[in-house]
Amino acid sequence: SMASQFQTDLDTEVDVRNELRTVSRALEKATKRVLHILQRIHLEAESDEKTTKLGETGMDLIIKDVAPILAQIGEKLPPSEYYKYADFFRFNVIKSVFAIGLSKFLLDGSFATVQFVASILQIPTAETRKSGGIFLEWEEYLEGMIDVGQELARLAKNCVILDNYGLVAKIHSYISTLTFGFSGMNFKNDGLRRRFDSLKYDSRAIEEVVYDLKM
Amino acid sequence: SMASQFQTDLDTEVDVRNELRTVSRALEKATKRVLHILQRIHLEAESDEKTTKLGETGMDLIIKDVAPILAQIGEKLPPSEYYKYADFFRFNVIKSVFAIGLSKFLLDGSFATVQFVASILQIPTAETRKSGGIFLEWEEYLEGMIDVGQELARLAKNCVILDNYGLVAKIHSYISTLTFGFSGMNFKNDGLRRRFDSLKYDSRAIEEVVYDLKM
Amino acid sequence: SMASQFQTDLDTEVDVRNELRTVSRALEKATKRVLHILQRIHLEAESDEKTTKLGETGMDLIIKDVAPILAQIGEKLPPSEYYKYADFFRFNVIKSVFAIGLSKFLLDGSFATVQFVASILQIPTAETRKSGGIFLEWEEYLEGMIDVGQELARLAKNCVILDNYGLVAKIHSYISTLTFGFSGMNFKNDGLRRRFDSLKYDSRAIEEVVYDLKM
Amino acid sequence: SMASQFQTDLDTEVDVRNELRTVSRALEKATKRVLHILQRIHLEAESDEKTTKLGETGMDLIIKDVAPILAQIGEKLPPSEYYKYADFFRFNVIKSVFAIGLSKFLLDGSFATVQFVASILQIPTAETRKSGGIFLEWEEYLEGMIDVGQELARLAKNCVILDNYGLVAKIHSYISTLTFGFSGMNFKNDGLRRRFDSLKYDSRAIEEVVYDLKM
Amino acid sequence: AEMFDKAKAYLDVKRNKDDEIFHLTKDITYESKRIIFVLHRFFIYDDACRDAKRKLNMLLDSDRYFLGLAKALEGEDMSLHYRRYTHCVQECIEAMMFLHFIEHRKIPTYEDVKSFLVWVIKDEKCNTDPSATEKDANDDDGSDKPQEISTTTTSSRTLTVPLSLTDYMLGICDFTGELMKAAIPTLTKPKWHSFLYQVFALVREIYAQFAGICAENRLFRNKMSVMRASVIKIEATVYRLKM
Amino acid sequence: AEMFDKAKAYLDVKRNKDDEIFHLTKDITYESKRIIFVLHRFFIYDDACRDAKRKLNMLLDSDRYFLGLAKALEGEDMSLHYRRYTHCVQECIEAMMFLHFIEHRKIPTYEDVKSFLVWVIKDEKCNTDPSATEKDANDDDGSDKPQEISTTTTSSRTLTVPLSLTDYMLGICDFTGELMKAAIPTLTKPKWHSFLYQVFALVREIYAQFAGICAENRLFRNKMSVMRASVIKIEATVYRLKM
Repeated sequence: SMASQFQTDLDTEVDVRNELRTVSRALEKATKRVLHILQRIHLEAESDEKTTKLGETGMDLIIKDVAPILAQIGEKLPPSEYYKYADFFRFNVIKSVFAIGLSKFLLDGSFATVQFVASILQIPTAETRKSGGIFLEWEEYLEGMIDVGQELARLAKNCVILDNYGLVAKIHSYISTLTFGFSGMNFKNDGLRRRFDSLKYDSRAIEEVVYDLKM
Repeated sequence: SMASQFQTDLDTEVDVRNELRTVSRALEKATKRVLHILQRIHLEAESDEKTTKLGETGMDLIIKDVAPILAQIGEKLPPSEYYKYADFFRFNVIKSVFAIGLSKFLLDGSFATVQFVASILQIPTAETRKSGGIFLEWEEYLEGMIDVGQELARLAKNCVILDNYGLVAKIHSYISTLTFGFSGMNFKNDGLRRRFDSLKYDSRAIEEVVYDLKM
Repeated sequence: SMASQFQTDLDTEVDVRNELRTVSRALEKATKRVLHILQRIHLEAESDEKTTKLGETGMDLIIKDVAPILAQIGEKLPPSEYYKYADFFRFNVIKSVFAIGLSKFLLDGSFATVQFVASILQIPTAETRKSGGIFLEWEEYLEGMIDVGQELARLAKNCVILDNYGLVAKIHSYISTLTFGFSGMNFKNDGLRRRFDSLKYDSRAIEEVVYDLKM
Repeated sequence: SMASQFQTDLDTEVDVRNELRTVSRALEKATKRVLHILQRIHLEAESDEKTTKLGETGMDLIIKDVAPILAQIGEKLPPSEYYKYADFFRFNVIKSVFAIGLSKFLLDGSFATVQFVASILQIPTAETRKSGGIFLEWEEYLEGMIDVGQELARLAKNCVILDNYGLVAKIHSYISTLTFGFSGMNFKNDGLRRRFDSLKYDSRAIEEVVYDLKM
Repeated sequence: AEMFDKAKAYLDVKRNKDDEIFHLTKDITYESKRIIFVLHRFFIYDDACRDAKRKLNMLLDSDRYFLGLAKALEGEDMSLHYRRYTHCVQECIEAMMFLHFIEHRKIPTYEDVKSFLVWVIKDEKCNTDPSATEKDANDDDGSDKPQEISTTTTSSRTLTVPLSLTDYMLGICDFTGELMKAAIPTLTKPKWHSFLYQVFALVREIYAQFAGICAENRLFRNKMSVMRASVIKIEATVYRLKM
Repeated sequence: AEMFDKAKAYLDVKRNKDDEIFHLTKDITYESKRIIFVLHRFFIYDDACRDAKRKLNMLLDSDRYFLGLAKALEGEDMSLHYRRYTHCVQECIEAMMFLHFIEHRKIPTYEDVKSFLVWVIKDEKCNTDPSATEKDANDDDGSDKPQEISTTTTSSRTLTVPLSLTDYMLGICDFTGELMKAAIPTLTKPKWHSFLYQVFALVREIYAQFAGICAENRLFRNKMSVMRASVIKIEATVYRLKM
C-alpha cells in the first residue's frame, strides 16, 4: 500500500542518516586530529625546517586518514541527494580544505587551488563532478581558504614573537594573493561575505606587522 | 489510593527541591565570595608576592567553604537522580572549577587537571565515580577552565597596565597549553564548542599583547 | 592525557546514544503498531465482541512486542543515568501506557492502575524501583492515562454514530472516575496541569453526549 | 557599604519568597482538597439532601483549612508589597472564591457576595482594607465567580442525567443573576473579558437545557 | 585569479537560479491557495469547479508557473532546490486533490498526481546538432533538407517537477484539513449530507492508515496531530447530524 | 447589582490610573534617553552639560514628567505600580549619574539620588477642612480670617517617587555602560586622557564591588555580564594608550 511504501522510504532515510552520522563522526575525529597537530605551528614556527615538517605531517594525515573517510561518505550518499545530506560533512570538509591549504603554505609557501585540494581529498570539483556522490563545492573551498587566511594572520604575530621574520614576509605575500582573489567576487549578504570582511581586516593587520617590522 | 501515593512521591520531590534550593544558595554565596576576592587580581597583579597571596586565599576558601557544601549537596541528592537535579548546582560547580584553576595559576603558573580540581572539591570525577551522588562532570570542568582562559586574557592587558611583564609571559604559556589541549577534543555539545571558539579568540588576544610588548 | 581521557568518556556516551537510538526506534515501531490497530476501535466499536477482541489484541502486542524492548532499553541504560537519557523513550512509554489503559477499558471497562501498567510493561514503578535502570515514572503514567481519557471522549461520539449506546455509558463512568481521581492531585508540572485541564474538557464533552442521548 | 546593604535586601527577599513558597504550597493542598470533594457534585447531585451536605462540607473545609493559611500568608507578606508577591497565592484565592461560591449555591441556592466570601476567608475586601497584608481583590473575586458559573453550566446537564430537574431551575436562575451582574462591567481586552464571554456561552447552554426540558 | 573568476561565475549562476525558483514558487503557492479558496465556494456557486479547473490548468501549463518551474529545474541537481520548491508543490497537489475529490469523490493516486507534473515539449531545434544555433536563424527560409527538419521537429524533451512520495503524503494531510473545513458547514445543508458522509468515511480511513506510519519527520508528526483534530471535528459533525 | 457597580467603579479607576502612569513613564524614559544622548556630546560641545542640566530639571519638576508621576502615585499602593514605573526611574537616574560624574568626577550616593525625587508642594487649600472646596471659590475675595488663611497656605505635602535600592544599583550598572561608550573614543583625544583614567578607576572599582553580590535577580545578573564586557573594553583602551 501507499502507506507502507512511504514507511519503507522513511526507514531507508533513517538508515542513511544513521550510517552518515557514524561516518561523519569518524570524519570529525580524523579532521580534528590534523587540526590539533597543525595548531603546534604557533608554538614552533621558529625555523623553515620545523614548518615544512609540520606541513608534511598535515598533508600526510589528510591523505592517509581523511580522504578514505570521504570516499566512504561518497559511497553511503544516495545518488543525487548530495545537498540533502551535506550538513553531515560540510563543516569538516571546510576544515579539511583549511588543513590542506595551511599545510601547502607550510610546505612551499604556495597557494592551494581548488583542483589541488580536490586531488588531495580524492573527490571531484563542481567542474569535474559527474552526478551523485560527494564533491568539493566552491562555497566550502572558499570558506576553508578564508580560514587559512585567518590562521596565517595569527601566525604572523607569533612569528614575530619567535623571531622568524622570513615567514612573516611569506604570509604577507600569501594573504595579499588571497585577498585579491576574493575581492573580485560579489557576495550577497551571506556568511561568506562576513568571513571575507574579517579576512580583509586580517590582511590589514598583517600589513601593520610588516610596517612595524620595517620601523 | 493512587492519588495519595502520587502525592507522597510528589511531596518527597518538593522536599528534595526545597533542601537543594537552600544548600545551593549557600553554595552560591560561598563561591561568590571566592570570585569576589579573586577579582582583585586585576587591580593588584603588580608583584608575584601579591598574586601568590591571592591564589592561596582563593584555594583556602574553596577548601574551607565550598567543598563542605558540595558534600552536603551530595548527601541530599537522591541516588541515581544526579541529572534530574544537576541544574541546582551546575553553574556554581563551574564557578568553583574556575576559582581553583585561577588560584592554581596564581600560585605556581601551573595547570589544574581534572583530578586536581576534583581532589580540592573532594568529589569524584566521571572516572572514579561509583554511582549516585555528586561528581565532577567533564562538561563542567571544561567550562570552568575556559572561564580561566577568558579571565587570564583580561588579566594579560591589566598586567601590562601594572607593568608586570613577567606575568604576561606566564599567561601566554598557560593559555597556549590550554588552547592546544582543547583543540584535540570533539565536543558533542554545541555550547562548549562555541565557548572554545571564544577561547581561541582570547588566546589570539594574548598573543597580540606579547607581540605588542615585543615591538 | 586529559584530552584522550575525555575523548574516551565522550565516545562511550556517543555509543550509548547510538544504541539507545536504535532500540528506541524499535520501541517506536512496536508501539506504533499497537496504536495503529487500536485506532480501528473508532471504526468498529459496534459490539462488545469486537471491542473485547481489539482490547485483547492490544494487550497481547504490548506484552509480546513492547515489553521485551523496554527490557533491552533497561539493559543499555547506564545505571543512575535514567534522567540523562529518558528523552529517548519517554514519549513511547507514554504511548504504551495509553495502549494498556485503552486495551484494559476495552477488555472489561476497568481502570488500569499504575501497578497494573508496570506489571504489563514488566518494569518497576517509582515505588518498587531499586536504583538505576528503566522504571515507570508517575508523569508518564499520568500522561498516558490522560491520553486514554481523550481517546474515549472521541470514541463516545463514534459509539453514538455506530448505535452502541452501552459503550457510551461505560465511557461516561470510566472518565468520571478518571477525572475525579486526577482532581485531587497537585501537579507541580505545568504541562500535566494543562493536559488535565483538557481532560476536564473531554469529560464535559462526554457528559454532553450522555445528556443528548437522554433528551 | 552600599553593596552589602543591597545584599541584605536581596537576602530578605529570597527569604520572603521561600516562606511564601512553602505556605502557598500548603494553600494549594488545602484548596485542592475542597475542590476535589466538590467535584463529587457531578456524580451525586440526585437529591437536595446530598447537595446541601456537600455544600456544608465545602464551606467547613474552607473555614477550617483554607482561611488559617491565608492568615499565615498575610503575616509573611511584607507590608505594602501585596502586588509584588500576589502571584504566589492569586490562583488559589480564585479557587477558594470558587469553592465558597459553589458551596453557598449548594447550601441555599443563593449568591455569595464579595463581603460574604471575604468574611468566610477572614480577610478584608478592597473596600475595608487598611494597608499592607492580604485582601480579596475584585479581580480574583470576579474570576472565582465566573468559575462558579461554568461549573454550574456543567452541573445542569448532569442534573438532567441524574433526573434532578429542580436543581436545573435553580442553576438557571443563579446564572441569569450572575450574567446580568457582569454584563454592566466594561472589560478591556483582558483575561476577565474572555472568561466572561465563555460565561455568556454557558448561560445560553443552560437556557437550552431548560428549553429542552420544557419540550 | 582565473580560478576565482570561475568561482564567481559558478556562484552567480547558482544564486540567480535560486532567485528564479524562489519567485516561481512564491507565485505558485499564491495561486494554489486561490484555487483552494475558489473550491470552497462550490456549495453556493455552481461554476466553482469549472473555474478552479481552468485556473489549475493555467497554473500547470504556464511558463509563469509550473511549466516555468520545470524548465528552471531542467538539468539541475534536485537536492539543491528541493527545500525551495517542496512547499509550493504540496500546496498545489492539495488543490488538485480537493478538485479531484469534488469531481470523483475519491482521492487521486500518487501516479495520478505525478502525471500532472510531466510536460512533453517539442523542440524546434535539435540539441544534439552542434550547428543548431546557427541554423536556428534560418529556420523559416525552408532551405533545410526534409530529413533534417524531420529529426529536428520530432525531437522532444520531457520536463518534470519531481514529486516525492513525502510531498504527496504531506499534501494528503493538508488536504484532509480542507475537507474538514468544507464538511463542517454542510451540517445545516441536507442536500450535502451525502458529501459529509463521504468525507467522514474517507478522512477516517486516511487517518487510520496514516496512524501506523512511524516517522522521525517532525513536519509529518505535526500534520498528523492536525489531522487528528480534523477527524474529531468531522466525527462531531456527523454525531450532531445523528442526534 | 450594587456590588457589581462598585466592582466596575473600582476596576475603572484602577485601569485609568494605570494608563496615566503608563503614559508618564513612556515620556520620562524618552526624555531621559535624550539627556544621555546630549551628555555624550560633551567632548565636542562645551554647553552639553548645561543643556543636559536644564533638561533634567525640567524632567524632574514638570507635571508632564516626574512631578506628574509623583502626583499620580500619591496615596497609591506602590507595589501595584512598581513594575510600570521602575524602568523609567532607572533610565532617569542613569542620566543623573552621568551628569553628576561629568561635573564632579564621582558617583552620587543613594541618598543624593533619592533627594532629587522628593517634592514639597504648598497646598492652597487645606485638605483637613471639610469646607475647603466651598471656600476655594472665594479664595481671592480676602474674606477669610487671617488664622484660617495661615493654616491653609502653610499646609504642604511631600510627594515622592519611591526609589528602591535595586533601582539605584541597576541604574549604576547601566551607567557604567554609558561611561564605557564615552571613554573609548577618548583614546585619540589626549585632552581627555585624565577622564579616561578616572572612568577606568571608577568602573573597575564598581565591578570589583558588585562582583560580590549574590542575586537571584535575573536582570541584575544580565547587567553584571554586560558590565564585565564594559570593564574589559575600558581596560583594553587604557592598555592601548599605554602601548
